[in-house]
Amino acid sequence: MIPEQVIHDIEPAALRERTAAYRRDGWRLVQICSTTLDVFELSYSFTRDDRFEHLRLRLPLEGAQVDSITEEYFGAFAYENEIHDLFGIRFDGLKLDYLGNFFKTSVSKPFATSMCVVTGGKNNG
Amino acid sequence: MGERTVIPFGPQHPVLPEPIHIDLVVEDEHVVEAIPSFGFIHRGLEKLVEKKDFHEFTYVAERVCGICSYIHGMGYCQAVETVMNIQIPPRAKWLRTFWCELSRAHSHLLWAGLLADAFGFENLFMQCWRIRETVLDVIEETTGGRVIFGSAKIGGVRRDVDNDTLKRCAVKIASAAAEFEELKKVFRDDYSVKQRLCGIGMLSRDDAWTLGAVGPTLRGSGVRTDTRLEGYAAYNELKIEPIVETACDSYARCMVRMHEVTQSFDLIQEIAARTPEGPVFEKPSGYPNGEYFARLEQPRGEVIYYVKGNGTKNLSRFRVRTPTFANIPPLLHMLQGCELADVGLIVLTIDPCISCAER
Amino acid sequence: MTRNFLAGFAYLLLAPVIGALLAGVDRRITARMQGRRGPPILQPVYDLLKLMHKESIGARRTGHFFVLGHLVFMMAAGFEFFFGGDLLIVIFAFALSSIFLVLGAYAAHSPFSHIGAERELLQMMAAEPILLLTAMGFYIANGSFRVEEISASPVPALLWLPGIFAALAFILTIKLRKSPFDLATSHHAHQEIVKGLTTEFSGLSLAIIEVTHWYETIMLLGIFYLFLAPYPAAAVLLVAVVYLLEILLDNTSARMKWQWAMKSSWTTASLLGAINLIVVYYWLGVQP
Amino acid sequence: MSFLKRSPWIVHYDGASCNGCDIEVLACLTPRYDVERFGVVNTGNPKHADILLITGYINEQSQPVVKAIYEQMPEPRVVVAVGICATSGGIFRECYNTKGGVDSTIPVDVYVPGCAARPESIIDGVVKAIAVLEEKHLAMKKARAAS
Repeated sequence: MIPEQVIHDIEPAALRERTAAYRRDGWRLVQICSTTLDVFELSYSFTRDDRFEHLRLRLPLEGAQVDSITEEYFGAFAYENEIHDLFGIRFDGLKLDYLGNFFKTSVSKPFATSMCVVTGGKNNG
Repeated sequence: MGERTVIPFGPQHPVLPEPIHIDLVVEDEHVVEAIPSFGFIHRGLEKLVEKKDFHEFTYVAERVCGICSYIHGMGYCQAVETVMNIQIPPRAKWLRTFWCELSRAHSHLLWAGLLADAFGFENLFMQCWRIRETVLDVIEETTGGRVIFGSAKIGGVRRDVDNDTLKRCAVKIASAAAEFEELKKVFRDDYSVKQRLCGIGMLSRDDAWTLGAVGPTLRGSGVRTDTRLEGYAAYNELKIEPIVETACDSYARCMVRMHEVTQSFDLIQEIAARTPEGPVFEKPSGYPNGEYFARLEQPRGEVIYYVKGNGTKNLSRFRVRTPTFANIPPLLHMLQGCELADVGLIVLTIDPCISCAER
Repeated sequence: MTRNFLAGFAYLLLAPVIGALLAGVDRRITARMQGRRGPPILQPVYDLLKLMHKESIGARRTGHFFVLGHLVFMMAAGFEFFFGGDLLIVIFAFALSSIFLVLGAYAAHSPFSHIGAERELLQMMAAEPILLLTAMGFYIANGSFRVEEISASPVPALLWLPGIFAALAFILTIKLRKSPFDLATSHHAHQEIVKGLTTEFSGLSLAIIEVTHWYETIMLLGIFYLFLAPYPAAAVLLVAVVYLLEILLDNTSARMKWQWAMKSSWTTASLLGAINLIVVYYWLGVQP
Repeated sequence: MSFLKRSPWIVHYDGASCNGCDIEVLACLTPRYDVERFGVVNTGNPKHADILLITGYINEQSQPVVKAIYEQMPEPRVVVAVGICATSGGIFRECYNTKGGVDSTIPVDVYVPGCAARPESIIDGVVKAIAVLEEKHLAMKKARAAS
């Protein structure tokens, strides 16, 4: 059956440690997803057997910065570079850094602001 | 010889019709380093949720990619339906599964053709695409489209297919399946094909898992996994055994897809026979409020749709993590140290869909 | 002597025509094998005439010079062959012609054409030993390198040289640029180095390369004819069968890598060609 | 009469499409549609091509690539925009990364509608392109005679 989705809320500082634990237990990194609300909401998804879990952390819109998990999961570089280019979140210790050239967009950091945020969002669509 | 040259692969390249650019640092014909760059096709369609309402967005979701288009539309619908707590009618579930499997069959045949073209076997390319046309006929007969179906809809499917049509389609698929078995033999046994595929692009089980490979790329490295086992749509009523190969090379990945086409053809027959009667659409009411990660199995592997609604007609976030995006790190790993002649081939063995990956 | 000159000039005039028709038939048969209708038989002629109208860009002056050299030496090789001249001169002129094409590809600034040129050199290395063995075979069997004398011999060379014949058929695939040996450049550009050798040529230069290829094809088929020269009808049939087999092979195999191309052609050369040569040498040595 | 119309060679570039039109362009080569009947060859090499088929719209990063391919093609040359994205931006028109249709970057001679464009309409577009090619050839000839 479709597994239940467990979301663990964590502090940004605990990210590396929790990720390393998943890696040790043989989980696969499924994706990293970022959402712009009144904060940036980052979700790291992991899977093993028929389980599907997420780590959720929140970052401020201004000067968002978080540790890279490319040490644990090298494949995360694609997600992290993408989030850097689209959202403007900085990842410290990124092992394969495109320095903002992963996606060249005509608007810089297009996802950094959301027009749909109910509180304080500017709707010009 | 012996000196290093940089050979550009793409964005305009006959082997891969899609724009991906890889700088290949080559010594003689040995690839020392492969540096990809992306963004030639980045549209930013996820941002469109802010401009289109969530019903309308189904059509945008279908155009994430034109090859696995239907599954994108359906996955989006499935995610929204879960958020809105809608139970779709059983017949709609079965029809969705029917189209999913048709998508898989046509996508794999397309891929097989491109692979054959990449190793210079033009005749095989033509034969793969010839059989694929039969699958496209069935798709056209049941949805009206050839590559973009436009059949997904939140709350069910856009149009019903009567049972006679389903039966007629099953007959067509049976004839395509018979022709395909002949074709499969060539991929499985032909000396020159095996020369080009066996032992090329090795991806060990551990590397595949930790680099985050999905779909046939992961199954070709010996991991038993298939998101269809989770039983979305009508898959909980169908018996699915993931196809696993353990050789970890291009040949293994090729054989996984070959067997999956057979599996899909069988499933299509079964679905055509077992689809229950009933309505195909239930009108949803209200707006989505909440979030959900939907996981589906695309032809290229596991795909994730994330939907977050805030109770208005526009979603606050739609994100799709496509299988190709997840397969890029394993691809870089495989390209290291390969032969120049194998580059196109290895890139193709992950079945890249750059349009999916960059959205 | 007049007859020889006539034959030589007939080659210069007719080889492109027959070569074009043959290429057209080839494309048609290939299409039919792939379940398609295929282009008109005269398609290669249309392609050629179109290319002559197109603007020539990319290639530099030196490039044009090399392409011209490619054509002239190919014509010289073919002329010498149909004139009835020395087989060794034919092979040397032929090799020179290929070298000109390689130089032309090197003159362009493109990694694709450079790699194509490298691969072409490797393929020449693969093919050249068998061409030389063929010449030696004809010499041992007939006591002469002259095509005139070989074709006048009452005993067909095929009788003495079946191994060499097979080895030559093997490298014909290389020279015709068909799978599994379409490494340096192929008729349909779906490979990792685009069009390889010919990537950087366009317009008239490309047209000249195409015509040279037709000259080349006809001359090579001429060598096959030589194996059954005493029986013209059978010889033509033999040539047709060989060409059909090439098309069949092209449609039933993948493109191989250069390592495999080298290994397989040298093995063929030594196994079929050299053994054949040694056997014939001793056999004829005992009862000349 | 020129031979351009009997031997149109095409090169295909995927601007930024969803792939739908691309696979339909490829489908044109395969047994059911077989454009080689008309002498059409998919060369994959802009230097050998007469007709450029572009699918998808143009974005920041693909713009220089499209220009480069166009410039590499020898005269006379024709551009066909395949699919609704290539003609106007289509469903992605409102995306932040869209520059617009192909005509925002290079001149387009033939527009093929459809999402995805069907092989029949693509072939139709190529046939129209051949007529334009012929016109351009005559204009070139005239200009050469005048100079």
